[in-house]
Amino acid sequence: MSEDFIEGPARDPDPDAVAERLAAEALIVDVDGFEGPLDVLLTLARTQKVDLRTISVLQLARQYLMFVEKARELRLELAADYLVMAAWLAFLKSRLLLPPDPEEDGPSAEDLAAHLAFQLERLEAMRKAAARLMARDQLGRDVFARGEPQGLERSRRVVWTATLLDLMQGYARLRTRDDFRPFVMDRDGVFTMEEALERLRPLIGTVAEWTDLTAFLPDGWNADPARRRSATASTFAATLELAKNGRLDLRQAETFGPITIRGRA
Amino acid sequence: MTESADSESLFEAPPLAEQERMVEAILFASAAPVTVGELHARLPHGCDAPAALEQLVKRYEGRGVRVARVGDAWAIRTAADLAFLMTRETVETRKLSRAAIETLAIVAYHQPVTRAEIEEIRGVSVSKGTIEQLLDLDWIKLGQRRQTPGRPVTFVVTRGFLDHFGLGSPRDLPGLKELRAAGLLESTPPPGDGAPLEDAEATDDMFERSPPEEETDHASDDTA
Amino acid sequence: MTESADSESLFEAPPLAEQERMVEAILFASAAPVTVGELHARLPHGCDAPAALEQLVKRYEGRGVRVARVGDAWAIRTAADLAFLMTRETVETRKLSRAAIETLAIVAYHQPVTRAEIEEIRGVSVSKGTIEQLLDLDWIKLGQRRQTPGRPVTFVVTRGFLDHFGLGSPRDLPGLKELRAAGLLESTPPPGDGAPLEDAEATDDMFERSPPEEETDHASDDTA
Repeated sequence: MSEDFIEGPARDPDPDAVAERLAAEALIVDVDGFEGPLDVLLTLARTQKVDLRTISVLQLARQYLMFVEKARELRLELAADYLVMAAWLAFLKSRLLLPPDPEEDGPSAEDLAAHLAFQLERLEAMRKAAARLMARDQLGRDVFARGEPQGLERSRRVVWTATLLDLMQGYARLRTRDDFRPFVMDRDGVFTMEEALERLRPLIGTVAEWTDLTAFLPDGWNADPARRRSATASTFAATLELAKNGRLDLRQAETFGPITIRGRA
Repeated sequence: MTESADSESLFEAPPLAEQERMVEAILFASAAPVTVGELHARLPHGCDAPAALEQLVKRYEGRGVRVARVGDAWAIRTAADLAFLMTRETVETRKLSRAAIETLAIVAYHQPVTRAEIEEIRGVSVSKGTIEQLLDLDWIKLGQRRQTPGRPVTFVVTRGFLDHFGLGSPRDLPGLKELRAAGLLESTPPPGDGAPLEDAEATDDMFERSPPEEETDHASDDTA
Repeated sequence: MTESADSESLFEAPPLAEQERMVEAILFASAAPVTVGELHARLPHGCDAPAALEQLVKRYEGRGVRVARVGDAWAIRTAADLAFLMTRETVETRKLSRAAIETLAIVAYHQPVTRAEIEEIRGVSVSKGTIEQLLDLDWIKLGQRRQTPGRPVTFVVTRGFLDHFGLGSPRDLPGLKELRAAGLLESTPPPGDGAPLEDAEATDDMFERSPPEEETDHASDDTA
């Protein structure tokens, strides 16, 4: 018989076994191309050339176990999940072959087989759907968007506002500030010490005789009492400063008496 | 140019033909689909974007470009039969791996779908790079979390996906109806959680050893 | 999809209506205006691009977009009257800064007034930006040059200023007496003297926040 020529254990005299064995060998060649056991099972299921709904899970289990066995013979490293699937299928196979044990809990072998068939059918369906999706007219390949989009310009416009009240308040604020100025600005009646110093410095060198301080008040500061008071005070302060510097001598004969000054040579 | 609330109520909406022109201008100016909401925001007050769109779609039927619906948005796209003229515009896209293509299809047909469900369907774990690539392409996005233990995130397809594959809505996915009718879009947990079926014997060996020709009839081969 | 050189000679050029569709799609998808030469290079053999363009231009007459000549090339452009749809203008209303309001007030009450005079009244230097802003707003303009050394420019308020503030003429500005009567000339800052503005203008208005006592510093500068 033909299967005698095939290496490895020949358990099944069924001519299908030859095809299975060949399929298993074919799978081994590109095992790296498979995405896991389910992918391998789906490929194996296709060799049954039937609607996936009517697939023989027992046959599938045999095919898969043969595939794993073949891989072992060739000392091919299979990922762990392939071996887990092999163990599970071996279990399923034995359950399917044995008469059901009424004592046993858990899902029946048929339920498990049905679910595996469903999984394969669903995976197959998704692969077909993916292929149909990719076959659609795709944007940038078959169908094109506007090449020179104009887009939406966003412009921001700022509107500045001010009311007449703002304006009035602003001006009022300025004028209010001006109202404070007289307190510090009314300098008409103030003769500063700096001014007095400036006035006395060039004069003092020429004063050889004792001279009354009031004689040194600037012109026009004598009439108005307020102005005279300011000028006198500042001139007196200036003479103290100059006396400190050794520029003049300062004398007052009696309390509230007239103050006289004389320059130092 | 923006109208104040007052002027909006003072002026009537432009005639529909004029609205159609406006929608036309807006769609032409944008490379990305424009939602009906965005259209209303840009059109003068009182415009009826859906009515204008309907007219515009008709106007462009059979033209070199067409007005395409993309989910809740609209875009102008070149007619697919003229793709051969567009070699210059063709964008060389990175070839998607089989894993990415399958994952995309699973998200599209099963959405919202969790990563665990994708893995259950494909029978292998989904690499992080695959999900990332699809997120990068703006073809899938995160949906709402599933209200199950662990509250896993779900994935759904985007408007960009619909736009890329020329789909008006996820309902327009090819073969969706057939897949649903066949029960292939249901999330069926593997057996084992619930109690075993009592009438397990009735379906005994339905896949077993029969010649392929006879296997098409599910009910007839109960004997073993 | 592209036709080989052989088939080009075997098949006749597509009908003009079809050529028009093709030109439409090419212009739409192209990232830059397309010349007639480029059109001929891309269209099937035997096409008449100028004729197809002419039909297309006519077809888009009065539409929301138009087929426009750009130099020696052609492109699809938004109709000029719909340009307003392409910009989204956001209008932001902001209150004029205190520096600007005070400067404006000084120009209004003292016009024609030089920059130096404004600075003297405000007690701080006037930033260039403030003057420019008021000029931009068309609320002040240059008056005649002052016939003094240096011939400094003067500023006066504009018609736009009067319109904005609802004044018939600059003489309609409330006088100091009215300001006082309105309670605006009290030494305490009037209500609504915006605190939020102050930080923004700290640099320009350094004296504004100082207590009155410290104003002696700048006031004394004015004497002599």
